[in-house]
Amino acid sequence: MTESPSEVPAAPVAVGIAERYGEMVGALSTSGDFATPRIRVSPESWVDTHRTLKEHLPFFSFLSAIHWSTEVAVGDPPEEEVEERFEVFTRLSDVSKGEGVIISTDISKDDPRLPTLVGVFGGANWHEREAHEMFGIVFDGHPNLELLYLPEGFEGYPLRKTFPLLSREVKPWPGTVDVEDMPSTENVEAGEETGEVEGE
Amino acid sequence: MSDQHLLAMHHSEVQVSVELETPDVTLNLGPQHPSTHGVLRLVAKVDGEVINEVEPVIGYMHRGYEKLAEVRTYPQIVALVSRIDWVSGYASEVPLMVAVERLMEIDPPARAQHIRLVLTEMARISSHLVFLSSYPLELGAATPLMHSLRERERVLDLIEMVTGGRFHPNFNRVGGVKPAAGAGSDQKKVVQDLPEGFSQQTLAAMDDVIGVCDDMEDLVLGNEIFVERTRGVGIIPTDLALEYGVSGPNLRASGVMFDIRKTDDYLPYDRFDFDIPTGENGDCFDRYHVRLQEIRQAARIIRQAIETMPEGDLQAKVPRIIKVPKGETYVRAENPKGEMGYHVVSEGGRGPYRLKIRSASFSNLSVLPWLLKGQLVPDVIAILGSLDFVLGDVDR
Amino acid sequence: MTALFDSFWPLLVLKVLVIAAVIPGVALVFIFAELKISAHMQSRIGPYFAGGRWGWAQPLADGLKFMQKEDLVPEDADRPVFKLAPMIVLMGTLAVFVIVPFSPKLIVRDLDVGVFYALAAGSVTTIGVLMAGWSSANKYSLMGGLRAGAQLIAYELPLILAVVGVVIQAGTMSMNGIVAAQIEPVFHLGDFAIRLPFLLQGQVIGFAIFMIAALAELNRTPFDMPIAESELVMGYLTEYSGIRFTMFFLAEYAGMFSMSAIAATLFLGGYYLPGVPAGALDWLGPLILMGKVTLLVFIIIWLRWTFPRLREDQLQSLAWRWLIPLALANIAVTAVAKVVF
Amino acid sequence: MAPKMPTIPGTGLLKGMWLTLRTLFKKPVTINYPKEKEVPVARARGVIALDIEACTVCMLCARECPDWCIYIEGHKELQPPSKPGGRPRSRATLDRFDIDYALCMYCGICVEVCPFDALFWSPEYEYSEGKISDMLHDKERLTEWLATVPAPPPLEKS
Repeated sequence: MTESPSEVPAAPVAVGIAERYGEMVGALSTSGDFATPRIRVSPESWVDTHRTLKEHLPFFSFLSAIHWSTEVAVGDPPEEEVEERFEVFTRLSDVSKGEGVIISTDISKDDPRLPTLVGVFGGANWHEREAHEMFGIVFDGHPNLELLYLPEGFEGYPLRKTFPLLSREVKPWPGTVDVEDMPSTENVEAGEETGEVEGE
Repeated sequence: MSDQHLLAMHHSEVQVSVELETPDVTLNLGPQHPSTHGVLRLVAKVDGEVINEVEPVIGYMHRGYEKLAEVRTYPQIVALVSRIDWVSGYASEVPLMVAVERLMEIDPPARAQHIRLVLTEMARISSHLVFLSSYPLELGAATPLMHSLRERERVLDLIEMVTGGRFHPNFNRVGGVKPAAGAGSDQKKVVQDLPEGFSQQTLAAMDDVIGVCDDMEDLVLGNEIFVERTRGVGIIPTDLALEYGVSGPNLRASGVMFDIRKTDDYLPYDRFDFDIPTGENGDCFDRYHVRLQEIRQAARIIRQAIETMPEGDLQAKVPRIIKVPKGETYVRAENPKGEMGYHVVSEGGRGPYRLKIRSASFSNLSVLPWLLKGQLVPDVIAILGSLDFVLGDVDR
Repeated sequence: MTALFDSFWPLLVLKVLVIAAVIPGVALVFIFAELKISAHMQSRIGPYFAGGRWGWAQPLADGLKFMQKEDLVPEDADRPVFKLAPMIVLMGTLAVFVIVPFSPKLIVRDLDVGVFYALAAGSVTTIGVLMAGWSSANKYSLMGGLRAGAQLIAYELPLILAVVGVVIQAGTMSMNGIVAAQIEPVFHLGDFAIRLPFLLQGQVIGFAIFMIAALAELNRTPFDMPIAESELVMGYLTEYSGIRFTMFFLAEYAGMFSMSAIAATLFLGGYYLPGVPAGALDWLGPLILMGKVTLLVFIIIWLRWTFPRLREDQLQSLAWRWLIPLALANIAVTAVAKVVF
Repeated sequence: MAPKMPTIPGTGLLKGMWLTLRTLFKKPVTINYPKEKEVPVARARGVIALDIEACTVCMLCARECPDWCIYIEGHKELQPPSKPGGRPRSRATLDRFDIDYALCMYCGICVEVCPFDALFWSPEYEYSEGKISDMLHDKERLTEWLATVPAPPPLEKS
């Protein structure tokens, strides 16, 4: 690493980490793309996985979720069609070598439930409350599954892909007026193809 | 008197008043309260001056950045994330850009990396100086505030000199730093490289920053009243810190020698010599001391980086319209407040499909209900301040 | 004319009027001094706007602003008590000036029990603070008021005990008498009479205890827990605004004045300065006393802008474990010395 | 890394007092603002200036703006041919160019993306208003700022 520290760490390192920890917990699959070790486990082994890995990776970084949905109200939809589901993921790491792994599991969209991690990592408390209010995921056994950020009585789950972003709905996009074709259109297209550097 | 003794004494005094069995009073600290740095609210059940139970209420500053990011392009998100932790805006931009670069498999040029590193460390200094200044204010001393903000101003001026913004630099671009911007009708677009005099002024400012660190040691750390107020107060045990995801200086004050700058490679920190200051007891005093030492180390890094600043481009070759290939990555950085990470899920668009922002203050603050139990009201303020959180970083 | 001033009542009224006019004026000067000194201790320039040069009119402008403000009383407040509290605080502070000798003649009443009166009258302010804290119907105010009460009990004792040493040494409780005792030559070097204030006659510890206790009485940093902005917002002052807040504010600085004046009289020789002929004291005395007071006020301001504040239990332990035993020891030593020499 | 602590009790207090006393006699660093002013650096992002001549109503800035705070309207106009006998050319004319500074987050993306260098940063900052609606600067106001755009700072030589 000394010659070119800017280099993105080679994927095999991340794959190795993922495989090592994945083996410990009997992961469904492991991957190390983009220097990010990830292991996928079943919802049933969710708590046990964390309990096992806590010995090696004691630092609880975060817990969050992704709503996978082909139909989206905000942003661009996924490239290919995806099965509608929630992916809950946490990240654990150690505090000596800096190794860390993302643990994820898929739960169904219609009955999003998962046992709570509060018994293993106390810090999961607030993260699970956040995931609960943002995605509507129920964490069974959570001591205090109330709203964290949102005001009382808030309806809907804001981070679900089907939840519209009102600030972008109530105001028309000011860039709609087309006086003439964007003179830069050709440049932009050409730039994209040739990889022209911006503004040099 | 040893710290354990002090602590034991402190707890025994707490014990005495609990035994009086008076009815609890609910005391609302915040959302508008001088010590909560914004809009944190603590609902405390107090018995006299002793806290029996405390429930932090957050969310007054929730701006929904994770949702907003889904409708924005990556360059637009950069302008957004510097508002998460506004005290060290620049530092929040870097890990996001590194994540995008990883997904696009772009290497920023060495000069851009160095500039990022220098500005990140300046953001660290400015953030820690705010802590050095505001923490004594929680304890009733107003003068350290102005002394330390005086030097912070110089650091902010330097950041502004390069980026044009003091708090929200928006200076990172995919593949490097901002290459050019408009500059008047005669000049048109000009390169946004380091302006003349930057290195020299930076070195001078670093001397002054070290100077104010010395002053703070005299004015605050060495002050017997300050020591009395902070020694043995608000101890975070190591295992609890890890379990709650307490990171950064708060974790190091508890004796864990862990610094993402040493283990990860989001910026070329391995080229520079610097130490990781750690504390022994994990109390408020250690948290103050660790941050003060970190400023010295940051100044040391900046000096080395300025002296070894490489030549070259500011930005790697990138397409004019940034589209990120499908993939997921998590990049974290050692921000002044702790571990700041972005989990970017790209589905091939101009913006992310999902952006999970892991902010340090959120986890650091989640340990509060445990930490504040049984403390006195003045200690609550001392502990709260020592965690060095920013509400924007908590709520995002 | 002379006859008029020799009679008791007109003279008393005149003196009271002078005090009522002069003391708040001096308090304004101290407020301005605090603004400027704090600013420069923090590398700031401080007020620079009101009144032109140096912003000298800033305290006046603040006062005028406060007077224009709406008189707010919280709905649940105990109205009569809430309204009475600032007056009691201000009155208690001003009442102390009755016994402060500015010169041998310039004193409202040279009471035989002058010291006793000063300490008693000064304590009345705490009653006002407690009233303010209780009647505001605010939890922060209540806690601030209670802290002030606890502080009073803890610090009134060392304050009184510190003074006892001086009283023993002077052999009188009259303020004029105490100053006179300090004018008395301690010993003679040839023809030259050495006159020393009590501070230099062995009351160093007494002076230190008196000043620490006075800071606690005045609720100044490092003992400002009853106000404690970062903890209790403004403590018992939280709900006060406008003219009532101004009264508290003036009382704070007038209190600094009175405490410093008492300390200067008891320990620093009052209106007397060695080398000044006795005849000149009538008109130089007030200036000399003000000089000493200014020095002490500067130290009080200086401490405030340097130190953080203690915790309530630490303050109590400082008072009971250190100051009171020390003050008692001081009395014992002074008494023994008085008998021996 | 244990901090160095004063050995004699009370010296910590005195050291602090010495520091504040020293500062008392030093020159303050703040200035008397409305009468004296600090000059912002040349790159400071104070206010956006518009060069109407250069603008071609391409809408790129309005589209890239993260806050949607730029409002542009325009129409096409036929220009007389540049050479006698040539074709009359059509040219886009700007009717409206408003920036709502109450919404603007001063990110500078519009200045960066403008392909015709019609937008510039000026370090001017004194344009606060009593009413939030007055924060909307129209194209005349934006053009006025053009005079305040400073020359870019020289770059560091190595």
